[in-house]
Parts: sequence; C-alpha cells; structure tokens
Amino acid sequence: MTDYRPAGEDFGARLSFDRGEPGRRAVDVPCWSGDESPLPDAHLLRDSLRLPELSQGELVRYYTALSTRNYGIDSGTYPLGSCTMKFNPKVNDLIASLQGFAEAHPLAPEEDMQGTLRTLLELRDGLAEITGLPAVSLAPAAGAQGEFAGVLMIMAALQDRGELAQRRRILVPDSAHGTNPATAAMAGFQVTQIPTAADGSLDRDTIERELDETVAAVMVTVPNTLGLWERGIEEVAELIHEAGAYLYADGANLNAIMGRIRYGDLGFDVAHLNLHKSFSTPHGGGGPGAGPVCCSEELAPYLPTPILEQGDDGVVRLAAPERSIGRMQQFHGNVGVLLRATAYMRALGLDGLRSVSGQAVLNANYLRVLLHGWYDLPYDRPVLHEVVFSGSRQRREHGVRTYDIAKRLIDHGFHPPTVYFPLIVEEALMIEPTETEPPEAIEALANALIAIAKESAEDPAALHAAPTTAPIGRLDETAAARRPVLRWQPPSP
Amino acid sequence: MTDYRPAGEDFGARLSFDRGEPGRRAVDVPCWSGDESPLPDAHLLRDSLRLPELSQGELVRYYTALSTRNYGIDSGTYPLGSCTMKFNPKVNDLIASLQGFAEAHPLAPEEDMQGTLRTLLELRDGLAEITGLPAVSLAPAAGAQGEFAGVLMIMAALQDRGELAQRRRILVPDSAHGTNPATAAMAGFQVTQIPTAADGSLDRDTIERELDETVAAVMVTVPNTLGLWERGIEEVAELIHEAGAYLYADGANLNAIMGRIRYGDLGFDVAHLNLHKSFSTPHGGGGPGAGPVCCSEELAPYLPTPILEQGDDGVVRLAAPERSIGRMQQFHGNVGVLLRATAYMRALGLDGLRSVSGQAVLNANYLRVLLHGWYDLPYDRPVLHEVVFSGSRQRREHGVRTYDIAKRLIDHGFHPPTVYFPLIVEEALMIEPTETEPPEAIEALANALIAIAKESAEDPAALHAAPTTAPIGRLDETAAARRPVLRWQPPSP
Amino acid sequence: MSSPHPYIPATDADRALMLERIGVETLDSLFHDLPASRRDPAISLPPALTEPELIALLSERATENAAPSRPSFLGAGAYRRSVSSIVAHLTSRSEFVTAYTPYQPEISQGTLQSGFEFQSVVCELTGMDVANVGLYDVASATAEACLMAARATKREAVALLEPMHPGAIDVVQTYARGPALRLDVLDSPEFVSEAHACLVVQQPDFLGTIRDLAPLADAAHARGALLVVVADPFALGLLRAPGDAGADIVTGEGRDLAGGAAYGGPSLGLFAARSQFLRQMPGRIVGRTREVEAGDGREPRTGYVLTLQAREQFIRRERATSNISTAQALIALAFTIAVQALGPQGLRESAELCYQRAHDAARRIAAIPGFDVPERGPWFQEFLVRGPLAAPQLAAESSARGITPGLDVSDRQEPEADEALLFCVTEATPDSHVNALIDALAEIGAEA
Amino acid sequence: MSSPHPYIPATDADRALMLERIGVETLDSLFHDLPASRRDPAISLPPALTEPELIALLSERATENAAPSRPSFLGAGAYRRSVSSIVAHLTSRSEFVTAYTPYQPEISQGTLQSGFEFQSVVCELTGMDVANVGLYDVASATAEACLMAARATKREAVALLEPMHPGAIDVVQTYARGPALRLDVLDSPEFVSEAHACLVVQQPDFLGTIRDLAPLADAAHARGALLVVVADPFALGLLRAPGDAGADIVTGEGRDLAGGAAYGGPSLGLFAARSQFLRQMPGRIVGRTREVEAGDGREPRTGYVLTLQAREQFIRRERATSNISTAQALIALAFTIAVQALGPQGLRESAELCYQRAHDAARRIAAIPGFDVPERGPWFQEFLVRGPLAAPQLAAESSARGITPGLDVSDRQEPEADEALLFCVTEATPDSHVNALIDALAEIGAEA
Ligand SMILES: Cc1ncc(COP(=O)(O)O)c(C=O)c1O
Ligand SMILES: Cc1ncc(COP(=O)(O)O)c(C=O)c1O
Repeated sequence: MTDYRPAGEDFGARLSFDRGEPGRRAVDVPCWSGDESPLPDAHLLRDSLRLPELSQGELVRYYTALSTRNYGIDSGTYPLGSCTMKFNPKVNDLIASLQGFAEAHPLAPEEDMQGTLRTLLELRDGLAEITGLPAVSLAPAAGAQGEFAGVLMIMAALQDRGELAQRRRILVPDSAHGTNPATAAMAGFQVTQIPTAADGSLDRDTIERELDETVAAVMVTVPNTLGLWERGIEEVAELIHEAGAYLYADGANLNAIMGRIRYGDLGFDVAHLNLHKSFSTPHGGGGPGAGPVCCSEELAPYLPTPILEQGDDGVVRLAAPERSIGRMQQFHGNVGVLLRATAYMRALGLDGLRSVSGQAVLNANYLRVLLHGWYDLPYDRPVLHEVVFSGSRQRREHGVRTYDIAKRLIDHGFHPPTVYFPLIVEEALMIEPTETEPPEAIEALANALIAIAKESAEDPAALHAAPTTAPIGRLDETAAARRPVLRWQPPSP
Repeated sequence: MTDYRPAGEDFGARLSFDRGEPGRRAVDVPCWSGDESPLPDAHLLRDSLRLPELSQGELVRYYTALSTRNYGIDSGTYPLGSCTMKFNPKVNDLIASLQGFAEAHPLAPEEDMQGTLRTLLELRDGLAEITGLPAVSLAPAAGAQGEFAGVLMIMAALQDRGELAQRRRILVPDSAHGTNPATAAMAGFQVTQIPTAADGSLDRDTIERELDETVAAVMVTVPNTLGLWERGIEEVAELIHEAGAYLYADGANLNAIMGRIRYGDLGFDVAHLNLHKSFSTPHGGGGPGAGPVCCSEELAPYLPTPILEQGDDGVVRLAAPERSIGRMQQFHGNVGVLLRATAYMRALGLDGLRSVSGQAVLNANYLRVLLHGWYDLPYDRPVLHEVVFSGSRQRREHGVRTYDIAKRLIDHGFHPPTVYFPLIVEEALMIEPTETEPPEAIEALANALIAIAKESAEDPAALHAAPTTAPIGRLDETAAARRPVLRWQPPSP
Repeated sequence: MSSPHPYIPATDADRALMLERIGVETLDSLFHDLPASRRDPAISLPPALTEPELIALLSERATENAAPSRPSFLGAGAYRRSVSSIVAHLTSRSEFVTAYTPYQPEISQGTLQSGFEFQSVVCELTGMDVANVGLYDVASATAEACLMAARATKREAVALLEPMHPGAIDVVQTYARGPALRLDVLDSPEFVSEAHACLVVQQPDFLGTIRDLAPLADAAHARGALLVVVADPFALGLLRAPGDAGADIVTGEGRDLAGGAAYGGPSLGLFAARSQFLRQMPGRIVGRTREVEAGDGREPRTGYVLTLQAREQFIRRERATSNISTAQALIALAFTIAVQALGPQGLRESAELCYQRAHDAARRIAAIPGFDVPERGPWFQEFLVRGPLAAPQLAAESSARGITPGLDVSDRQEPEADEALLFCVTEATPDSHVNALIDALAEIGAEA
Repeated sequence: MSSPHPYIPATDADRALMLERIGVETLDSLFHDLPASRRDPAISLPPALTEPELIALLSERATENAAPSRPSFLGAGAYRRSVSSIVAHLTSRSEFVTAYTPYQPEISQGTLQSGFEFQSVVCELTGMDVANVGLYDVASATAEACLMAARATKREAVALLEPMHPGAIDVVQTYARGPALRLDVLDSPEFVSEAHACLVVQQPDFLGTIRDLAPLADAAHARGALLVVVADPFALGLLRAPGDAGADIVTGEGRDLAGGAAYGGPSLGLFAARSQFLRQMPGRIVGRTREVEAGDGREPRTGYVLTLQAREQFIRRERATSNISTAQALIALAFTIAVQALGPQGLRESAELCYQRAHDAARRIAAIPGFDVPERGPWFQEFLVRGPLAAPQLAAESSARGITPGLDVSDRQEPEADEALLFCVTEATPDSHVNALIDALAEIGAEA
C-alpha cells in the first residue's frame, strides 16, 4: 500500500517496543492441563524479559507499514549491478512451502525424505551440466560461503600434495567482489591483487609475473564485475595449472552465460554459484541464498559435507566425501532455497536458460547504447550482463557525485544501480537490467538517467537534495557509525 | 510498498491492456501430445480475443502497484460506520486455504465432505445460540441476500396462511440501510417508511398507526444505524405479532451485542447476520461475504436450501427444508467465508465474543466523549457500536461539508468514516471504531477530527482541496456518470 | 474481560481509563438501554481455542474431507482449473483483502481500477458492451438477468431452455417469487412466446453440449424476447462470444478460474449486457474519470469511481435495480488476474487443451467393452457415460474403487441421459486420475 | 528464443529492434568474446515444464517425503514450534521478499528497521549488548564466534564443551582450518587453559540438559578465555539470559521459531556479544540515525542504516572481520515477528508449556515397564530413553510402527547415552503423537 501515514510522522522513531501497552498480546498460548512438573531452580531461570506487547492487529499493522517502506523487485526496476535482481517467480515460493517439503526434519531417515533428496539430486545434476564441473555440494548457504568452501578445498588438496606450507598466496583481480579477498584471507591465505588491463580483462603480464610456487590459486569472476568476458581465460588457466595452482571461478555472474559456456570446459577447477542471483530465488532483503560449490574430479573428494549419492536401489542418500573439508552448516544447507532453484531450472530447461543469458546480455547492451555519450564508459566495448558507467564527468564538471545520481533515480521511480563498485572505476554506476525487464523499462531507465545527466548541468542542487519522494530523506551515516545506536533501549525514566 | 512511481505519473491512464506487447505471456500452457480431436465447426468458435499480453513479472508488478493504491484495515484505522472494519485474523485465511477445504467439489458425496460439513454445523449451532433463533441456513452470500431470503420466507409463510394477497406492505424505518427497502421491493412488497423519534428509536406512534392487516412485516435494524438500541423493541414485537405481521432483524450490527442479548429472546421471527462484519471475515474490497439467515421454529420450514442435518449416524448432510423458498445460489453458499467465520467463533468463544461487543461499545463511546462539543451529536446519548455525528455546524458556519471533512481525514492517515448515512442525519459522519482499535488509535482519530474542526474555521480552503497526500486527488464523479466509460477500448487507430 | 484476547488490544488498565473519561462506572452500564430481563442469556458455545489449537483442530477437519488427491470426475457447474500461482500471491495482499467496497476513491484505486479491468475482461470474453463488477454467483446473476429482462420488456414470464443446471433453475425460481414471474422450462426454443421476457440458455449446456447460439437468438428476438446466455467463461476462450451470436445479456460463473471450488463458494457471478440495458443493471459499476481540476495547473490524472449509483439500493432504496451491496470483489480480482495471466493465447490454448483431454478420455472410455459415450452434438469438457450397470450401481462401483465418478443424471428426461453419468475432464485433471478411471471402468466392465 | 518464456518479456520483435539499435546482427554476436571452441556445449537438462506441470511434479515429490502427520520425536537441533499465522502472512509480502540487502536506506527502511528490531530482540533474549542482523546458521555463527574470540584474545585454540551438537563441532572445525586454530573438545570445563580463546558451551546441552552457566563463565574467565554460549532462543524464554550469567558471546539457531525446518534450512544464526567486541563482529549491523538536515527547517526524522561497515568485506576486503555478505534476512524477519507475536508473556508461557509437555511425556515413558529415562540434571525439551532393546533395534521397532523415534545417540561417550535415543517433545508436538508413541513403546516393551 501507499504509506498512508501523514508525511510529517517520524515513523522510525517508534519501534514495536515503543508501541502497545503492557499486557497486550498478539497470540495466545494453550494452557497446560496435565500434571505440573516443577521448574528448574530459580537461578537457572530468567527473571525479566522486555519484548513488545501488542495486539495482533497492531503488530500486523506495524510490519505491514514497514513493508511499505521497502522497495522490491515487484515495485519496479531494480538494476543493482552484480546482484541480478530479476523477477522471482511466485510458483517457486509455492513449491517450497508445500508441507511435505517445508516441515521435513533434517535428521529424518533418508528413506523418508526421497521427495526432497531426489529433487536436490536433479539440481545437483543440472548444476554439474551447466558448469561443466562434475562434482557438486549444495551445502553452502550463500556465495561467500561457497567461496570459502572452494578455497578450503584448494587448501586441503594442497595439504594432501604437501604444498600447503609453501603455497600461501591467492591472486585476486582488483575488480573482484570484496568477498573474494575476504574469503582468501579467512582461509588463511595472503591476497595478491592483480590489476585490470585497459580492455577490462585481467592483466596478463602481472599474472605471469606473480605465478610461482607460492601461489595456491587464482580467483577470477567470470564474466567479471565490469560485465566483461575475461579474454584469454583459457590460456591463463593453462599458465596457472602449469604453475601448480588452482583456478577458482566466482560464478555469481553465471546469469550472463548460462547454457552458453561452462567453467569446467574453460579449465576452472572449482566454482561457486549464487542461486539467489542466477536462479532467481528471492533475495529476502539480504538472504537466504544458496552458494553451491562445483568442482573437478580432482577436487571432488574435498567437497563440503553433505553431498548426494544415489544407490543402486535408486535411493538418494547424504554422504561425506572422502577427504571432505567438513560441514559448512549444522545441517544440509538452505534446502528451501535449493528447492526454489530446482523449480526455476525445471521451468526453463536448457533453451530457457539460454534465453535468460541471451536476453540479459541483450538488455545490458541496449542500455549501454541508449546511454552512450551521456555517461562515461571506461571500458567501451560490448558487455555481457551488466554495464559499468562512470559519473566522473558529472563530478568533475558539475560537482555531482554518483551518489547524488543514484539518489535522484529514486525520485524517478527506480531503485538505484550499484555505485562505487567495482572499485577500479571512478564514480562507478554499475547497472544490471537482467532479462526480466522489458525493453520499455530499459528505455525508461535510460531516459531517467539522461534526464538526470541534463539536470546535473542545469540544477545540480536538485540532485544534492534527492531523494524527495522516498519515505525518508538522506540519512546521516557518519553519525550512525560515530555514536552507534544498535538496539532498542527502554526510555530513561 | 510505498507507491514509488514518480508523483506526476498518470498511472490510471494505462491499464494492463495498454501495457506489454503482442506475444508476451505470463504463464505457459502444457502442450497436448495425444491424438487431436477435431474442433467444433468454425461458426461455433471465437475468432479473436483481446486480452492483455504481459510477461509474468510485468503482470505481478502491475497488480502489486494497484494494491499500493488501496487502503485496507492493515493500513490503518478504518472507522467506516455500519461496516465493522475490524482486524481480520490471518489464521482464518490460513484455515480456509487448507487443501482439504479449498479444493472440495460442491457435488462430492456428503460422506466425503464431513470435515467441511461438521465445521459448518458447528457454525450453524453457534449462530442459533448467539441469535436465540433455532433454525439457520448458511446459504445467503451476503447481508442483502440474507435479507432477501428472510423476506421471501415471510412471504412464503403468509402465502401458506392465505394472507399474502392482503399483506403487501413492509414497514421500514427511515434510518434503515438501503438494502432493507430494496429487498422488500425486490420481494414484491410495498415499503412504508417509519420515522425515527427524537430519541433515535423508531417512532412508536407511527408504527401503531400503520400496523394493520396489510402489513406483512416490519424490518428493524438492531442496534440501529444510529448506533442506538431500539428502545421498546419488545413491546413493538408484541404489537407486530398481534397485528399478524412478522418482525425481521437486520443483524448487520450484531457486533455491538454479541453474547449479550438475542434477537430470538426479543421476539424477532427472522434475522440475517453479516459474518463479514461481526465475524471479521475480510471484506475483500466488496465481498465475498456471508449472510446467514436465522429464524424461529415457525419459519424454519421456509429456510433457503440447503440446510444442514445431522443423522443418527452422526453424518452431516445437506437438506432442503420442507417448504423452502428454494436456493439462493447454484451451490451451497460462500463456504470459504463460513469456514473463516467458524474459526473466528472458535478463537473467541463466548467470553471472547462478549469482550468483542463490550469493547466495541466502549470504543464508540470513548470517541463520542472525545469529540463532544467539536461536532454536533443529533442523538446525544450513550451509543452502542457506532456514533453518528453531524457536520452541519461546520457546513453552516464555514461552508465546509462532511465530504470535505472526510477527504481531509485521509491526509491525517485515516480512512474516512461513512458519510451522509443514515439519511436522517444531516451531513452525517458515522463512525464505528470497532473493538480492534486500541485506545491510542481512537485518541489519534479524535485528535485528527478536532484538528479538522479547527481547520474548518481557520482555513476551509485546505479542506476543500483535500486530500493532497493520497495516490490521487478528488475525482470528477459527475463526468463519470454523465459520459460513462466502463471498459477498456483499443486505442483508435 | 481481564487478560486481553489477541484480537482485542485494550487492557484492563485501558478500559478503566476509558470508562473514567466516559464517566461511567462499568462497561455493563453502557448497555443499560438493553432490556434487563433479556440481558446476558445463557449461551452455549464451544470453548475458545488458542491459535495453535485452532489450527490443529481445523487441519484435522480438513483431512476428514476426501483427499484432494482422490480422482474425481465431477463437473456440473464446478470445474477444476489450472490457476497460476501469481493469482493467490497477488490477491492475498492485505490492501486488497482487508479493504471495504471502494466508497472513498482516492484511497481505493486498487480495487476500483481492478474492477475496471474486470469489467473489460468480462466484456471481451462475452462480446458484450457493459458489465458490472460481479454478483454472487452464476445462478443469482442469471436470476437478476431474468428480473432485468422482465423490467426491460415489461413482460411477466421467463423461458429457460433445457438442459440447464438444476441449481440455476432453482435460484431463478427463488428470485422470481418477488415479481411473481412465471417460469417456463422449455425443451425446445420453439416454445418461446410473446409472453416471455427472455429465453435463457446455458453454453455449453448442462450436459456439456456446445450450443449454436445464433438461431436461439433469432428465435428469442422473433418473439420480442431477450436472449440470456449463461456461459462458462473458460469455454469462451474457445467458443464464439455470445454477444457476436446475438445475446442480449450474458451471465457466467467466475469461481473456477479464480481458483478453488471450496465446496461451492465463494463464487462469482459474471453479468454483462448490451449498452441499452446499462441503467437497468444490478450491481456496482466502475467508471473511468479524471481528477477535478486541482487549480494548480497540473494535468488532471485518470482515476476510477463507482458510477451510475442512482440505480443502487443505498440511493434509490425501494426503487433500486437490485438490493445487492456486498458482492464478490476479491474473487473478481482473482478471476481478472487469472484470465490476464493466461492472456489471449493462453486462454485459447488452455481451452483447447481441456477440449482435447476431455475428448481423449471420452474416446478411451467408449473403447472399453460395455461402455458407451452418447453424444448430443459437439461438446466441450463434459460427456455422458453409460456402462454395463445402471447408473447408481456404476457410480457405486466406481466410488468403491476410490474414484468419484461423474454426476448421476439418469433421472433426467433427455434420452441420452438415460442411465448415464455426466463425466468431466479438464485441462487440470491429472493424467494419473484419467488412467485410474480407465482401469477402474475396465475392471467394472469385465466384472459386469 | 521465439515464443517468449513467461519469465522473459522481450518478444522476437522487441529483440529485432534492440539488436538494430545496438547495431549488431544477431544476439550471438554479443557473445563473440567467448572462445568459439567452447561455446554452446552440449548440455543435458530435463525438459522445461509449464507451471501446471511443475506444480504437479513437485507436489508429487513433496508427498514422497514422509507425511508431516507422521509422529516424529526428532529434535537434536531442529524443533517443531508453534508459529503464529501472522508470520508467514507478513514475511510473504513481496516488498520484504524481493528486496536486496538494503544498500539504499531511503527505500529500504522496511528491511532496516526490521533488522534493528531483530537486533533488539536478540539482545534482550541473550542478555547481550549488541547483535548483528544474523548469520547463516547456529553452527557457522558459533564458528564465527570462535574466530572472533581468537582475534580478540590473540590465542590459537578454542575449547568446546561436550555434550555439544556434533554438526556444530564439525562446522567449527571447518572454519578453524583458515587460521589453523586448534580445537579441543572437552569433557569438563576444568580443562580450559590459557591457550584457549574461548570455551564454547551449548544451552541446553546436546542431550537436553540445562546448564548452570555462571560457573562455566568463571572457569573460562579465570583462564582469560571468553565464554561462548550456543543457546536455543526459545528456551531462553524460560532460562536465564546467558549474558546475565557471564557469557561474552551468544549464538543460537533462529530457524525453528521462524517456522519450518525444511530439511534443515534456510536457517538463521543468531550472533550477539558484549559491546567491547562490536568492531570485531562479523556480519551486517543496522544502526539508528536521523536524516541529514534538509535545510527546509523540518525536524529530521529517524531512520536506519547499515553501519560500522568498515568491518566488512566490501570495504575492508582481505582485512574484513568475515567474508559474509548475503545472510538470512528474511528468516530473521520471521524470527523477529514470531518472537514479538508471542511477546514476553507468550514466550515464557510457550517455553513452560514445552517444558511441561516434554516432562509429562518423559514421565509416561518412564512408567512403561522396561523403559528408563536417565536424567543428567534439569532439562528442557529433550530426554534420553532406554528401552528393553538395544538402541538401533528400539528405533527400528518404533519406525516399523509408523513413528520416527528420537535420535540414536548410543555411540556417544556420556554414560547416560548408552543404548539411548534422544527424544524431543515440544509445545507443538500433537498430543495424538505422544499418545501413539506411548502405545507403541508399551507394545514394544510387552513384546521384548
Ligand atoms: C561477484 C560476486 N561474488 C560474490 C558475491 C557474494 O555472494 P553472497 O552475497 O551470496 O555471499 C557476490 C554478491 O554479493 C558477487 O556479486
Ligand atoms: C445495516 C446493514 N444492513 C444490511 C447491509 C447489507 O449487507 P451486505 O453488504 O452484506 O449485503 C449492510 C451493509 O452494507 C448494513 O450495514
């Protein structure tokens, strides 16, 4: 609904904790009518608990109102680069909510869980086909955890090769997503940053120079975060392998190439996917996701636990790979997300997945052409799924930052693109329309960005003041970090 | 969500029919792979069909956007008098959507439908208890259809008594809801209007005068649409019965008296209830509802078909009363709504229903007291579930109409009350807070109305211009009626 | 009223304060107008349940119905349809669900604009000029059509052509009590006379046959009667629009396309007519208009309102065109989205798939020794089946095999219905159900 | 790519126009950077399904799992909870479901303010000062807690106290590979040493026993180690807040209160700590702030932002406190609403109900001849059961009677676990399931 509260109201000032009255409740709890067992000793028990006390209607209204203060894919175009904000088919949610799936206990005997396990097997097989990497674990909960698993697998393999002590470095391009270096570091490796060449691909010379017996792996995002294909990746793969290192694919951008080319065929040893991007499971405001990790036969024994195995009896079971790096989660991963992803894969089939990547790329290029001349394009060549402009001209000439451009886009009814990433592009505006936007929406987005480009020259103050139509204006992020207020506190008496 | 589209956009100008492109589709249909049967002759077949062609994402966005242009109970206080806009518990929707209930075929053998039928029986028994009228048919789809059934039952009974030709009149108070006279007329009766006395009850003298052998029935709303108890209703009932006529209760306002007094005990012969009001089934923007009709033993044989019967074997079956007026619908009524109502009744129990009526009445009186002095109160006495103010002072002194007051309330974040009804109150403002509003909400509503009362004096133009914060401003209703545009037409080429 | 119920916010403390401000001692005193002798009667209701108990009890009840997975071949006015998952998703948004009839258009554009979409869809499907936002169900809509035809023609009888749904005939009969209209249920259109306000025909008819409407329109019009067509809107994805064939009023049932029979309701009566009947129509109508000039020079925007309300009960009272108030708005929304999700291609394909699957099943049944599928002309999704046993026995044998057969129509007068069950197969009947049926019938045939 | 898929709007005509404007002939040419020799490999995927086919197939699959109505007494980290119907209703609103991590606070206040509510709830339940908006699951959260403790104390080993969930130990082991932390799994807190960054204890422990945390805190603190408590947030409705007992970091699993185990996930890792660890914490954190002065004199309004991001991977990269990015926001929302729906009274009552029901069931089992419920101290919802048969046989006999028994823990070292199954009964275990269990065990007892 439209936020019907009067515009002046400071809605954020009153949390659910500040609403309601003592004694109100949103649900009742059944009474216990059997024999009373004595409770444990008082020193083991809680004395007080401060939680909101609201009637059911009040609580529903509060969270309904909160929802109206959010922008989702169903609200409009959400061209957040690198995040693949595409339409989330509703049928996938329906399927994941089927009681037989949703209420399954993780420790139930596998024989009783064949519906779930056979479905996950279908997904596993599909991902192996799509990536060209034969072994898959569906355990990781998100991209970053998939990366972590992948890097740990490399680590374990090197350990088994007796080279771990020596191979302490992982090469990561400077265009990489922050999770790549963070993951490498979390796995105990040192990160060496590889610059990007003028054409937007990895700088080959640096790689050749850096590649030695201290290198454990190279992590490459394909296509990369500039929306560009890594030219010469096959040759790079060879070099890496010759140097005894592994090649890791950050597959978060699979959306651009699904059904068209495979990490395995290009020489990658291990890859993670972001099913919450390419396979359109909803982002939920920051998860849950699913980040399966796929790998070569060589690395298969190290996959995280569990993996799936189908017995001769046709029964699918959970298994621990021989030299598994271990579990990523207490149970088996974000199964509800994996079910949605399977439904997505089955709804599209191979032709459909190829249409996805084809249209995603076409849409990004369409936007590139429509905005040509209006914003700088540091890597001016056809792109894949996303296109990275720079607002540096606007900054230089009109004192308008990309930040301002993003905020102004809100007033035009759009979610802003990703900004200031990748780090190698000054004042970056990273736009990923995805295949689910119709051409009209891309044209409308381009028109809004063109209007803003004009406005930068004509009325930069309007951009600095943006957004004016959002539920709230620009927020003081500095103050938030300087004097952190991170939880509700009872009003001082 | 907040309506994030730019404020200037003329969203209503583009229907789904005007969006999308030829060839797009929101769902796929399975292919038929068996033998093809020839289709019927071409002259029996459709040649063209104009419907929107949108992808799934586009269609979802369009209707999501439409939803944001609506105000529901979950959006805020919705004090629409006579409509009982109270919180609709979500669990009731959950229950009605359980597959076993939702997918039941209406002609399935009764033995296969005991889950539904036993639940409906529970509702039937509960309604009989609550109204004090022993016989119930759950068939009518809404209040007006319940009224129609009730009046037809009276008609059928009179026919059996041989008095139908002579008893052609139904007396209806001037404060009645429009459905009362309309129903009487639809059943072929003439309507005689009974004025309201100064205390807000029926004018006793007029009734006594009008009551003769031409009168079939008297329809009374209890409590009435002024939110007042019909004083002396028991004596009136006696007079009516002495005159050989029937007494009909419009029970749409049951919310005020549930568990506290019963139509049957007061002498009513037949009553309909609005479960979509008193029993909190959602209004859905104008239905579906459910308007069960409850009656005395005398009228029971005339109830609409089906009624429920429980056999000695415990099996619940559908049955046709002996001299039934017939069916109201092709099948058995709005069963999904009835299931919700049963869940509501079971969630509250008798004590809960009494709390409902108690709090509803308390809330209305609280509002009455808070607004005292700010708006005229033509019937200035304690009220039951709703209170009817008059804006005539504002109109007289400041040229501000109740219409303006209502629109201005939107800018304060509230849904306006019912206006210009009941017809007997000039510039009526009919407010029903319901029991699900907390005192704070009632105070906030009162404060907004007080602010508006002040504004009427200080800045009437602001009221004439309201609302300014809604998704759209005041609409030209005259033009709409004068040159009706009632459906999409393809743009002329 | 001590510990507040989750549905009622006010606490004891709240109440005490409110009572004080009102100036009364007790809550009960607010009810002092109610006759004391009648107050607080003994009422016996089952005890209150907490939410978990309620869910447990009613989930248990839901499973006491035959499982939805039990094969069933019932149609006869309620059809299993494939409804897109987006429908429930969108119609469950509380802004739609918890709104009232849109009396305040500024904050009800969601309901209103959807209503306009609905009217547009109904007009397109039926080939009519105008439609309302929906009535209770097909039968009451048909009854309203008869009343309207009687008003418009000033005639006092209506003709209904068999085969027609018996439930619909019954409802027309109920509604006809008011104006005391005579009902003539005809076997042939040739019996339409100058006395009849309208001829009502069902498309496809109650036994599933597709009617050629044009000659029926001619027959009616030749006598000055209107043609009322009671059409299955889904079948209209394939069949000629009744309006193109001469219909004056079209009604229909929208429930199935909206998703879920729910033992018969909530249903949705479609009602459309030629434009000359506009001001005679029952029900709410949404019209398109623009903002009144804001005076700020801004171009007025397009919006939607309830219009032509002078027909309605709350204004016209005893002279209203109908008493209807609350209708079936949420079901109309679901219907609209479902039809628009299919779109023109999808609706056609879906109707054809239904046609093909039903014909294939009929063929397979006819091929079972001892079984016969008597045809009465081209048909859509329902067909008569006669077996080696009398109809009730055949039904019982089928039920005993875990299959709910078609409706027993053996008591009807049409010769083809003799000893027959009326089976229905649609685009949404699972293949496995059809296979189970064929096996069961073959077994019954073999044993007979 | 001819007839468009419902998920992809562009038609052939759209594509032709776009290609023309881009200035390329074919869509394929946009992929010309991809090595030709590797392009368009043969990929074998199952055929595409339309929506009705998809629903049919996966509904069928869902029924291939054991029916949710089958009685089950599994707990061991995943517990059946009564979750209010409002939770699914609210969390299914697409504004929440289809939003990304809230990078643009102006149009993400829904997610952000809910995140702040979540942090507040977690702090209240755990008795901690600060919390993040959630990690993947309890085990990975516990692993992150160990890494954080190691960073904070600059120590290179962590101690885990048995009984602890084996899955959690396994995950800590996985995460410990990075910094090569040593893991010591202890039988007694007395083995905590100055080498340990932290002592990790589960509350209630893996076998269901309620721990007295204060002495454990003392033991850890005496050695300069932090106390990490892995607590069931539901049990915290009844049990002393770990923070009050001296915990430094508290983790927990929020999935069950959020509704639905879904074979283990999506889960939700709770993570809270004392404020001195704030800048060491992994994960996103929401902070409260105000609008920057608008310059129009209007009072700045309160809003929420992601804050302290300098800890995070996208800024700090290889020096981040964790690599986490996407977490479990929607589950955190569900958890928040579920806990707030219960409120302080409800959560306590619900936890007590769970306690009472579990104890009642245990008592009834202990009363069956041949059965024994060995206690290890006060306990909450899980209890050990020994029967007249060896644990695996007892489990098999129970399964054969249609009941999924408790987890076989007979291979554990704790003496009470010898030949025992770990049963779980909660506030949401249906009475009928417990009754069926008692009957089955009695039968097994009688036969043994
Ligand atoms: C290129 C790339 N790699 C990795 C990630 C991390 O994925 P996740 O957020 O699922 O942990 C993302 C997304 O944030 C990404 O865009
Ligand atoms: C007093 C009264 N009577 C009758 C009705 C008619 O009920 P319905 O709208 O369900 O037909 C209403 C509601 O509109 C009403 O308020």
